[in-house]
Amino acid sequence: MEISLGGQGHEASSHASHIDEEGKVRVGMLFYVIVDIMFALFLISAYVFLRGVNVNNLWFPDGTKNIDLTQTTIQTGLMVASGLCFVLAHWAVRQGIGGLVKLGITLAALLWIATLIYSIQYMGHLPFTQAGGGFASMYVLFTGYHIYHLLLGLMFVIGLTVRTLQGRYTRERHMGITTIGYYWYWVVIFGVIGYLLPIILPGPLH
Amino acid sequence: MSWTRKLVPSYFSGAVLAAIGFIVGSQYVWRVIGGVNWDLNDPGASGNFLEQGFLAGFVLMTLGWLIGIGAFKYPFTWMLGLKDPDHNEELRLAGKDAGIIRYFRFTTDHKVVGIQYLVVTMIMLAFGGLGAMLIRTELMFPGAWAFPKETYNTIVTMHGMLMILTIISFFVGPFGNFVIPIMIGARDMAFPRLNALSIAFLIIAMAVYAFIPFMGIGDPLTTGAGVQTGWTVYGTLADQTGIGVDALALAVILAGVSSQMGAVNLITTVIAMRAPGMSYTRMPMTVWGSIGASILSALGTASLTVDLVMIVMDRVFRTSFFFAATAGDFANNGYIGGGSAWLTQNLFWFFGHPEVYLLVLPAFGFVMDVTSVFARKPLFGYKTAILGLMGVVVLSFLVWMHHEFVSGFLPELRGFYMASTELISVPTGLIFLVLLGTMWRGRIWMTVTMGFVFAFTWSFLIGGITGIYLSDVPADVQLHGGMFVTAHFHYTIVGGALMGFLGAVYYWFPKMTGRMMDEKIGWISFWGIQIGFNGTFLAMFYVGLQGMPRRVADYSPLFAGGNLVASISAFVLGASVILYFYNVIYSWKAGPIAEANPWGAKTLEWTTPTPVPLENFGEIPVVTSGPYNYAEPATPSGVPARGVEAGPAIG
Amino acid sequence: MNSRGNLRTPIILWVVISILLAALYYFLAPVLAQAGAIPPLASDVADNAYQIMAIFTYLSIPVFVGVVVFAAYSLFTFRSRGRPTDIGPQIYGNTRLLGWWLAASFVLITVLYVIGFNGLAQLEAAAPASALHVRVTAQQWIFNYTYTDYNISSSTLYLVENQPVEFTVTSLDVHHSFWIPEMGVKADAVPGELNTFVATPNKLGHYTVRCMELCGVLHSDMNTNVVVETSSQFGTWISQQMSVRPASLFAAVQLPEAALLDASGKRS
Amino acid sequence: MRKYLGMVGFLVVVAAIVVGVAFALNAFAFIPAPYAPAASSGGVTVKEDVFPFAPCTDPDFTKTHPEYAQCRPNYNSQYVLYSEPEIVVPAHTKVTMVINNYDSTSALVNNYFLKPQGVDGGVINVDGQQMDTIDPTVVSHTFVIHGIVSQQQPWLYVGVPITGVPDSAKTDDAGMPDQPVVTTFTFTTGAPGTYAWQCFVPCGVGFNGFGGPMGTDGYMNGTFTVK
Repeated sequence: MEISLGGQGHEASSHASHIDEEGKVRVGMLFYVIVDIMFALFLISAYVFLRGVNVNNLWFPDGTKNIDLTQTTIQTGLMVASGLCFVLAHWAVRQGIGGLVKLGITLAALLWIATLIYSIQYMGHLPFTQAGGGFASMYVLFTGYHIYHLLLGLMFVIGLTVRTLQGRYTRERHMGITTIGYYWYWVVIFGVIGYLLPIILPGPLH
Repeated sequence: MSWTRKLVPSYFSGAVLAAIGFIVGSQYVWRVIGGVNWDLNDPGASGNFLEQGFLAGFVLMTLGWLIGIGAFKYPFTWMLGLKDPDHNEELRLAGKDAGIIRYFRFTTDHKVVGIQYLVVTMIMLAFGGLGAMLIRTELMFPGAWAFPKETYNTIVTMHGMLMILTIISFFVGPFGNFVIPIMIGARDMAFPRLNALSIAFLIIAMAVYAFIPFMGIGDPLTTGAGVQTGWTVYGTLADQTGIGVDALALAVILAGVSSQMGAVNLITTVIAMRAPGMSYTRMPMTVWGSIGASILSALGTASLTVDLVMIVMDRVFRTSFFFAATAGDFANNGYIGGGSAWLTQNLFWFFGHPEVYLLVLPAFGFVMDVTSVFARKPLFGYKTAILGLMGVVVLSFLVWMHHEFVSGFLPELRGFYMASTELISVPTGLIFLVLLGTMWRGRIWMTVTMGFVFAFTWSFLIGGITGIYLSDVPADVQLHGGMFVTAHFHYTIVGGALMGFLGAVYYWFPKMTGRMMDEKIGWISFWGIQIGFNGTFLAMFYVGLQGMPRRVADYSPLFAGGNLVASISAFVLGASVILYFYNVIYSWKAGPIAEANPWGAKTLEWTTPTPVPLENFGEIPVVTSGPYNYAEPATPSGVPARGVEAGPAIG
Repeated sequence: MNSRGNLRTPIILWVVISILLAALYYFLAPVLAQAGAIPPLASDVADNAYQIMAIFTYLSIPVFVGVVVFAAYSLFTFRSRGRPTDIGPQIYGNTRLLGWWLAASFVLITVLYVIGFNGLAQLEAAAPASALHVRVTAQQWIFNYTYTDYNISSSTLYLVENQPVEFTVTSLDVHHSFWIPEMGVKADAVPGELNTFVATPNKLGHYTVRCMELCGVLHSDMNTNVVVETSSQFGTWISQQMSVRPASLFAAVQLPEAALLDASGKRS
Repeated sequence: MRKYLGMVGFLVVVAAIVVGVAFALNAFAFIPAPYAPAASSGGVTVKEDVFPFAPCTDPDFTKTHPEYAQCRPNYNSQYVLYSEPEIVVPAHTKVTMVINNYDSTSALVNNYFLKPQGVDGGVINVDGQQMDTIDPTVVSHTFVIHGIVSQQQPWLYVGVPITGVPDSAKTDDAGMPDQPVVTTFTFTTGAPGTYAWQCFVPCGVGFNGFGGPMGTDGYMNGTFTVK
């Protein structure tokens, strides 16, 4: 929420003319993403920590081993596809290809919303409950954090789509797409991390 | 209907919606759905419905507050692609000729936000001090004679956490908002709405915090009222203590978000909005100190948030982040375990140690600034000071495990953390070098602020030296977790941050209110504070060496003498702080009118008229020299100082 | 006045006051210790710790006095009556002084670190074969002691003079911390983990175990007795315990520990 | 001059507020009254009842035990509790404790407490029969006196397991059994001192059962004063 409130803060106001408005928004968004990355870092380190200190029967109690890989793959695939569409749109807006921008952003937004819906239903049908031991708790926390990302980003997504379709972003002035891109890419990256982590580091250390 | 346009949106409408939100959320869970059963292992589990209700209530309360103060207006106009607000709307939102109501509103003007922060943090400080007085009352004599033990534990917890939240925000909040944009020649913070939102988050966090002692009294299904964990909310105990811990966790998370917003905002402001000519080496030290603090809170706070989220999930959703499966866990129903008790220690202290530097860094900067002002001498080594501040920032992330020297976690790393902890005294020493060098052969003008600077030097010196004892493993094994530690960090935090804050209020009061603070009462409260503070915590050092543990409601008669001295001095300290508050209130009403530049400082905020107009500067000044060149002729009021030409703004 | 800004006076003050304070500490410390400023030391670890603290005190006296003397000297010498009319000398720093300051602090820290590291090495020395093994089980709000060599449990800690003890500390519910002030023994009791500490009591007497980590409502009452006695007394106590305990109980006494080892595998 | 008057007035007002808050905190808290049974020639007899919930809320029970008809001010009527938390006994006296347990059985964490300790002969009398240890499956609570705060007072440790009422027992409508399990034991106090006593069976709430009544003064713990 930080950036969307402040991000375009004095965009339309002319009184602070000696300030690089766009640079301001860029710096702010970068720092916001950094703060968000710190959250993810602590989550990941907690995962590795618990995995390191646990023994088998408590890290994977009975029945919590089998994450449905196909479901997670679909989920992450949607996320990545959305990111790719966004890259396309970003490239297009720098080239000034208006139609492609509108197409890419709209596709990306739809894929984002699809990911959100899919993640929520996936969360509802996990093969284990959050009360099912160390791994289960960490996994639910990761999924929940990802869903929080998607929900928070929903505001950006809708706003960005609407404003793109209004044709507000030109070849010269498209800071909205650039900055929200930072957040977008980071969410995709975190989705991929959350997808790979249980695959790379499944069992406890011995 | 002008009064409705005055009152809606405002903090009053926000309060109304917040109350409605709380009632709706909690009652929905309690009455309508009767609680969600999250524990499939134990289908009958109903022990945490009450907590689920409170949690839902708090969340809706926050949402209602934000809606009620109109924080979501801009995001939705932006989201729906409506017309962007033009300059006049911006100014109206910044409280242009809105009168007194702008202080009770979602107002984007950084000066209004600064005043709001000042008032809110001072109220928080008062309540934290109230907790301290109650603690010292209980410890005045052996035996839990004043309060029951669980009440005492709750008081200790609330005092600790409330003071930490206060001190996190009481420098970067009021002065970082009010002064720093003017200091660097900006018209406002980088993200004014974000700024207003951060104080709104702090206020609602405090509203949630106020629930702690009253939650779940007399309910058979809860673990009782209050929080008995101490401010280090270790997950193991927090999972079991009274359900006030839910309110504590949510309040601290909200306050953490608030401080992160403030940090992002401040860093962006300093990076992107400096006036032309205001290079990084021309910024006053206060700015550098606040930057350091902002970096720490932007990077560190997340750790505590994750810890608290895990605690709430453990309590309410029955996850097992902190339940190692011990025999103790087998006694309860339905917990599988698989967590680690060391995880909560690490998560907490990775925030906890950078955080104590986050408390004192702005005070470092301010103290160096003000020493230069009142000694009429430039800073003794500007780059040295920056080196000191940034060295502290970097090193503070490498020392957190000295809080776990006796926890048995990776004992082979103790050597490294001993080294890094002792190393951090080098940058801190540089600060002292700068202070002494600036005082040396100056023209020291003993105002109350300067008195607080000397008090800072004295107390932080003691705090730092005792810190060396605690950084050393064999000594720490003996002193760890005792009253010695309590006295040590009170000497650093109270003696560092609080002395700086009290001095800063005195120093910038003329700029904020246009009036001087009363000097006589100022000196009376100053000496009272010094006597009370040193009496309290030197006595605490003594009982700590004698071997008194922390956070005990009852102690051996062996420690009675020291504790009696500490309690009486603490009451002196409390009374003097009350006098200081009285001084603030009295001078705000009836203090002598201040001249434009009462201290003869050269920093930019004294070049603006008082009260500072809405956008601070008519023309953005062009800065041509550093903040401390007193060689230039002293300036009559109003005329730009320090080689500032009122020139056309450079785009 | 001409004494303004000359360095001689403060430096003399610094040296003199430091020496005076050091001497004061040298003569006063034993008296205060007798008077109960520190607990009576009863183990090698405690002697080690307080030795290091004494050295630190001697090292920190000049630092403390230096800062205080220079600050106070500037305060009284360079003070201007009321608002200053003129300005101080515009000195923007002194690189040589900075270099000396840094060098001094690094040297000081190296000394401190070497001292501390030696102490740490003594602290981490492994337990000798002759050591008595005591399993400390903390729970809300009491400590139990299990003598794994003899399969005996007790709520009072009996130790043998001049025989090394290896404490293995654990907790059944929340964080506790096992502290014997007189022996300088401190180890957190962390649920699910085993935390060891080796010390050698070297003085007969009755001491106290205190819980050092806030652990709930009775935290302040979570103290038990320590008795350091001769090996013959200890032997009689052991045999007497063996006789009064029905054999069936031993297994039961071990239960929490057994569960703990199941939970945390090999780590001990 | 007015400003100094205001100063003093402000000080007084705020101090009054602090004192008021202190008293208010105690008004909300449940502080049980001390219980000092009279000493006779044969020593002093301390009678404790253990209830699964506040007996004053059970009309059938208070009919037979009128002394429990009156509820204590502000305490949680749903918590399991000992009837007398604050016990005061004379020094150097033989103390006979009679504990009537109306609560059912529950699990014990640390079987160390299954063995009666510090009592005369190392045996307790449960419903008429002598026992030197009891079965882990029937234990309901423990009554353990421990917790010195200073070296100046003698060490007193008394640990007694308390057998629970079997689930088959007959209860009244509110669930209170008609007949308690009576545990009797004796020990001798030494010089004056203040001790804590508590129950070590996790019979409260929270993840390890040590919250709620276990974590609040005056329900499953209290002080044992020898004077």
